[in-house]
Amino acid sequence: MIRFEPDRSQYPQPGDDGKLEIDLETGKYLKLWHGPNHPGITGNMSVELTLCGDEVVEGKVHVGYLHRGFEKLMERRTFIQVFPIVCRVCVPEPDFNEWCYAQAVEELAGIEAPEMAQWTRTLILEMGRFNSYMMAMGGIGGALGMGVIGQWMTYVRDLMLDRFEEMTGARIYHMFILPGGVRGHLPEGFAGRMEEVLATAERYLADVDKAMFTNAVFKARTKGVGVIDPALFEPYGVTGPNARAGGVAKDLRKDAPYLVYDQLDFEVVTETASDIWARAMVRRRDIDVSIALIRQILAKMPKDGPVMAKLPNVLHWKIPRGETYVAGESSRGEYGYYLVTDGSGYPRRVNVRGPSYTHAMALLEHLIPGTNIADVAALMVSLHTYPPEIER
Amino acid sequence: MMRDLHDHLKTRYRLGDLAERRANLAFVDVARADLRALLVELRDVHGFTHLSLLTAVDWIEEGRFQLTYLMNNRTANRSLGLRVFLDRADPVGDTIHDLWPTAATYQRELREMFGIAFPGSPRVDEEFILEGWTDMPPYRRDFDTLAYSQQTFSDREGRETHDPRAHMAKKLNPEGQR
Amino acid sequence: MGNLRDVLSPFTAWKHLIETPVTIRNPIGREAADGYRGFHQNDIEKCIGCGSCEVICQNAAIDMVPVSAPVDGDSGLRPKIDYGRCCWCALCVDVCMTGSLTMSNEYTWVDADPDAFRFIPGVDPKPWDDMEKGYRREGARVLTGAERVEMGELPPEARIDNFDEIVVGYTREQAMIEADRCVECGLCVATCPAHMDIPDYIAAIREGDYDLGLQILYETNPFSEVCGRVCTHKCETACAARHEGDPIAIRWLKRHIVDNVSEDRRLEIVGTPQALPTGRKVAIVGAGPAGLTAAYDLARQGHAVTVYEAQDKPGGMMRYGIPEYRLPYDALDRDIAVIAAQGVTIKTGVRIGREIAMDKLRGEFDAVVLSIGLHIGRSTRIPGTEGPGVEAAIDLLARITAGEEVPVPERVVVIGGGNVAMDIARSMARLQKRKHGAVGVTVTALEDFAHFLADREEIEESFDEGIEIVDARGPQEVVRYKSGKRKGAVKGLRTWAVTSIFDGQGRFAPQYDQGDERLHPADMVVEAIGQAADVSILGEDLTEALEWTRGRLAVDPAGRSSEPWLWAAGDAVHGPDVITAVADGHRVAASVGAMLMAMGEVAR
Amino acid sequence: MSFEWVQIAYAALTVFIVINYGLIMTAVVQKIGARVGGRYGIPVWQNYIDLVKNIALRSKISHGVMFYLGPVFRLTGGIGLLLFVPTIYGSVMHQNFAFAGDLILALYFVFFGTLGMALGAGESGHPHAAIGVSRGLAQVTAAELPLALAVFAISLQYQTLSITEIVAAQQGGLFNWTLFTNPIATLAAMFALVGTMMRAPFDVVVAPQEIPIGPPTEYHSAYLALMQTNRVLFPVAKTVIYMNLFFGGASNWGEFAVKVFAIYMVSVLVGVVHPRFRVEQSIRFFLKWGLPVGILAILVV
Repeated sequence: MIRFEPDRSQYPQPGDDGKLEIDLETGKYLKLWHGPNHPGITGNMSVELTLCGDEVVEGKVHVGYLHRGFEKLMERRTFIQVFPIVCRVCVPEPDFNEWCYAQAVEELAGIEAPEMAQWTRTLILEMGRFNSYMMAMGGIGGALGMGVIGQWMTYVRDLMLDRFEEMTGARIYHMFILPGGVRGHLPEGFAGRMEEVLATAERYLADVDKAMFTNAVFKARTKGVGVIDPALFEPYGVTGPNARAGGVAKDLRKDAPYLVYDQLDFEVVTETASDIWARAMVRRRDIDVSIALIRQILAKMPKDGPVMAKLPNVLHWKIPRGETYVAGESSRGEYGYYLVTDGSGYPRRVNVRGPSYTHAMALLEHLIPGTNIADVAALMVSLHTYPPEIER
Repeated sequence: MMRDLHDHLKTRYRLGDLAERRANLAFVDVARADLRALLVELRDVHGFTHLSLLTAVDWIEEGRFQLTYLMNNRTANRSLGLRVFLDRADPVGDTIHDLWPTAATYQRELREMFGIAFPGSPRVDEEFILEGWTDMPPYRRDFDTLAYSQQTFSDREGRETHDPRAHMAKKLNPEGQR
Repeated sequence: MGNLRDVLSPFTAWKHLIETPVTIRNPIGREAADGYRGFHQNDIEKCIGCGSCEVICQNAAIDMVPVSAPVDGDSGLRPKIDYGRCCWCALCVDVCMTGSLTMSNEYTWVDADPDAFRFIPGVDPKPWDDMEKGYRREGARVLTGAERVEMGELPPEARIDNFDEIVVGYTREQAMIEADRCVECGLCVATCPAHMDIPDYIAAIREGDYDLGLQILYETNPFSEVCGRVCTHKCETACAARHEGDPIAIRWLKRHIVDNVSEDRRLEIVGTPQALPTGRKVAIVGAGPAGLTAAYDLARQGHAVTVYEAQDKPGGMMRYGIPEYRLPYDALDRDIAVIAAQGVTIKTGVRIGREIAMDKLRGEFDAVVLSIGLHIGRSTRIPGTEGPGVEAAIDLLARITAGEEVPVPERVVVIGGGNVAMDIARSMARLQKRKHGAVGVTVTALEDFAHFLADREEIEESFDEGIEIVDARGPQEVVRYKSGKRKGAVKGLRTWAVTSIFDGQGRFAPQYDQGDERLHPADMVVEAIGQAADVSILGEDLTEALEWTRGRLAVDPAGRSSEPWLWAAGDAVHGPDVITAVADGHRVAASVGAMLMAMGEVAR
Repeated sequence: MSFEWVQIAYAALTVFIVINYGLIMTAVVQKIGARVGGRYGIPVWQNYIDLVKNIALRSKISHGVMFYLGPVFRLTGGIGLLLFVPTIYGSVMHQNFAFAGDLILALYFVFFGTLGMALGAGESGHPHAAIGVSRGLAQVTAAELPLALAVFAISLQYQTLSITEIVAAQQGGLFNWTLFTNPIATLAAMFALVGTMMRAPFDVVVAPQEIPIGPPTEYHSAYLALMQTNRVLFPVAKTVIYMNLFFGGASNWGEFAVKVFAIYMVSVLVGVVHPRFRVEQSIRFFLKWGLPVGILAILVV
């Protein structure tokens, strides 16, 4: 059989300073910008690829296309005014921002959200996770040219967005988790309609299992491709499903339970191969966990009760000097807010720790060399990164 | 638990008081010279293998930057935030990209956004997020975003607002009498 | 055979071919969820233009623009929203003090003109104005406190047999919480007769800076001890917080500031006049709030001020009209002490018109301010009011203050529903409790409880103290014993039920249901239906010379009468409460000051 | 067969019918694919809108003559392929320019457009185009191999290089079709069909996720319109060959419409539900599965 192993000696070699010596004049290499406006990129970022044939020898990640200076903007807003902008740090899973920020503020201000709010928050986070995974599933199908998966998942995600809409009043930026609690109760008959969505989702996911995960071509494209050595996890700050795909059974929902996760039954999903397939599979199975969790939450949550703690007048709300870090397990890994207050009515510093910061920068740059250009998109999608978290 | 660790470490490192935020989160001041050794010990001996984040806080009134190294022990689920203070006039940090390669990204961002130098960190001087930025590092407290945007962009025409109190005083009590 | 399955399984996706597609063909017109955050609606009648929406908007998308003329408690401004900036977070809806601002669930709107997307909800008509669906805040607003911090009071049993001050005053913690509720809209400033800088001194409480607070108080009002206790607090009726909750306890917060600044410190902060003595002299007749305020202002301008007071002590109606349990005399004394420290001479026990004639004042002083108050009780003039056992409330109150013996029968009926009626009722109740061990006071008022003139707290506290209040009763006759040992003595008050008080034109013309007649047994009837000024002190010539309107001295807006040297201020010309009198005092002082200044210019 | 001038008019009519058929059929196929994804898909007349819009646009960008000629070559390939193959068997009007050796010419035309495209796109200087071309040529070559072998097999079988004669030989009943007389050759050819229709799993050449959109990256306005025309024409023309060679040809437009659609749908059936192979995976696939079947087909004959 003909082998397609590249001849590594043809590749650029590291110079004395450790940098690759790439001389474009030789005609041996080709620069290719992958993004920022590109169907194969996960959001607005770009990877500057250097190709040798269709093999990538170097990839440099460029971000900044979405930079709105959120962290700085937050410093200019009162504690309540920050609330509407945090969700915009991450489009597909905005609720994590809302929760992390609200929780951090509550910790520093010494407020505790009521129980009803805690359950509702957990529900929202799981719904958000579900949505985020839907995009990831669709994305991995799409990155490999299987648009049908993306269309199905978009539909299912849309159904969940309908639930978000009736619950929070908005589809994407829900702005429902306020510091102090949540904005309201679930609408009448919400659980029933949610069950319909979950049932539809399960039907479509079964189809995904048959069409994508039981698919010779998909397997050929994903198994053994884009492997991350588990030894790289900690140096490169790999968390969440990306680490779980490499056998690391770490999940903050389980390990450091926040909200009401300690009252819920679920298993931490892991795979071992640490390749694109494993990462897709971890997410696929985590959707099932999310679905089960949503059902559990709706069954167990209190039927009524206050949803907001008593807040000081938010128009001149001051929080004593302090700092805290609140993190949770988002669909992509550890998502956290580092909040520093100085006793004034404005945050001194807010730092958003998005999992994409490590996954899409240092890790991706480390993984890209040696891959086929056709696999770059799949590799990126499998890392499930959202650029706004990087540049904030 | 965090307190035990603090007691254990403070015999050999110059540490400040432990500021406990939660049972599994505490912050402590560290002398810059001790940082690297402490990080290595935390990582290799005490299981703090995960660098959750590295960021800076500008205490402009105190004339210093705070670098926060948030170290996490994934097994015990404990986080320790190390605070290192740098002189704001000449902020130079110590690179730890050889301990955590991903730190290079953080350091690049800090260089760009706060103007903190990290000699030896890979590609630290390359533009990270900002392109063609000539103003002061924008995440410093003295960078005024509002002033910047007013210089850079024009306000929408025809916007005018009224303060209720002043408006009523003008309308109801035009002479300004008490 | 796993491989074969991997090849065949994907084709199962084709089963979706026969399913109905799920996409929406035309998204325009899709109805959003019931609670969707779409374009804003504003109930323009409910909105008070407080601007809280503008303050909380993190995008600066809201401008407050004039829509109607400002009135008390409504700035006349309405929010105009720039949808180029709006992020639909609905914080403006959540913070809205009246609940007038809501959101419809309309979110699709196409227009080529960008300026179309900047409009005043509720004023510029839009198709969604009357939509029922859309984002509504769940329950009451939670972003600003809705409930007033309860004020500590002596319990009824502890206060009923004495004249101790009932209101305890806020602690610092309580005051902080109460001050925190203020949204600093400033609607109250226009309503306050003295235009006190209410939001500013409340902010000073939040900052814990009582010195600053006191300084702000003195800029507009030298009677903060008094107003902190007995002000009619019109500001609280204009307070934005009252629409969906309790108004801010502005009066108590004012008192909290003075409570926290010692008398000595107060003198330090207020200081003494910084202006050089002008050599001009002003006489003020009547040491009530208007007169003393004018004295304070004029003294600080460097003029020599002499205040003449007929009673033994200064304070006027504040001292002789308001019972001690509401306003302790030492509190009043502290306010007056600061005024006196400005170099104001207060001559008490000097009745103008008797000891000194007005003409003499005119000769000795550059200007004279008449602030004599309303010290003569009006009578209902119903049959039976002439004779013993019928008293004027204002007289009784003054006599109680002066320490004179007043008749304290077991059963007293008060005619009137205002605060004075409550004051005398409650004072009599205290005296009865002391003397007889039991309270026997009935208050009969023309108004029903829904339109009562007295403050709500007064009514509630009266009830707590065992006073009977019967509303909507029109007094018809003071019934006296026709025979027997007590012949001629008061037997009771006969009243009819009131069906309406005003006629179609809003004139006072009570209508009664004569079938509903009651006799309220009483040994004494007290009339508390209003007061009049004693203008006899002016002397005949002056009275002739001055212009009058409807029995009141005619003055221009600045308080100047038709005689260029004479000003009038206070209840006698503007009625009816301390803060109005203070405002009047300021106004007159400004006018007098301007005149004196002009005189100085001429002299030079 | 003699040449007559009227044939040109007839041929033009054929091209016209086929283009319209292609415009509608590809839209219908799009809608079918959309249905699998749960969508309604585009309106059937969408292709016309796109075409008219692009024709109306003009460009000021110049990449050189070869760049402009690229779409022309491409369209020439499509039209040529169509015109030298009998579209409707037995029809004088739509016999086109079929001749005795047209099978070989047809195979040439299958490549012609791709090569032309390669030249034109290469000139655009866009890296996406360059990579697309190199990958495209590699993949198409591998994908066409089974077809070539299958064609050898049936030309051996029918002892002719004339498509008309091959169609004629299949007349007289369903079981006279090559599909049944030589199923192995048909299978080999179908590999090529699926491999060259620019559908998953063999569409990595134009995969938007990697190098949008491959060779045509820089094409726009009227050039794009030309390419779009070819994009509806070429698959139909290619399918006509398959129809003629393996599925008994068509004796009227109705039969043509049904058969072309059915054959075309084979690639759609696979394409909609699969991700795409990498280039080297595709090549490996054809070498592993297509080539042996093709060789087997020849051996069997």
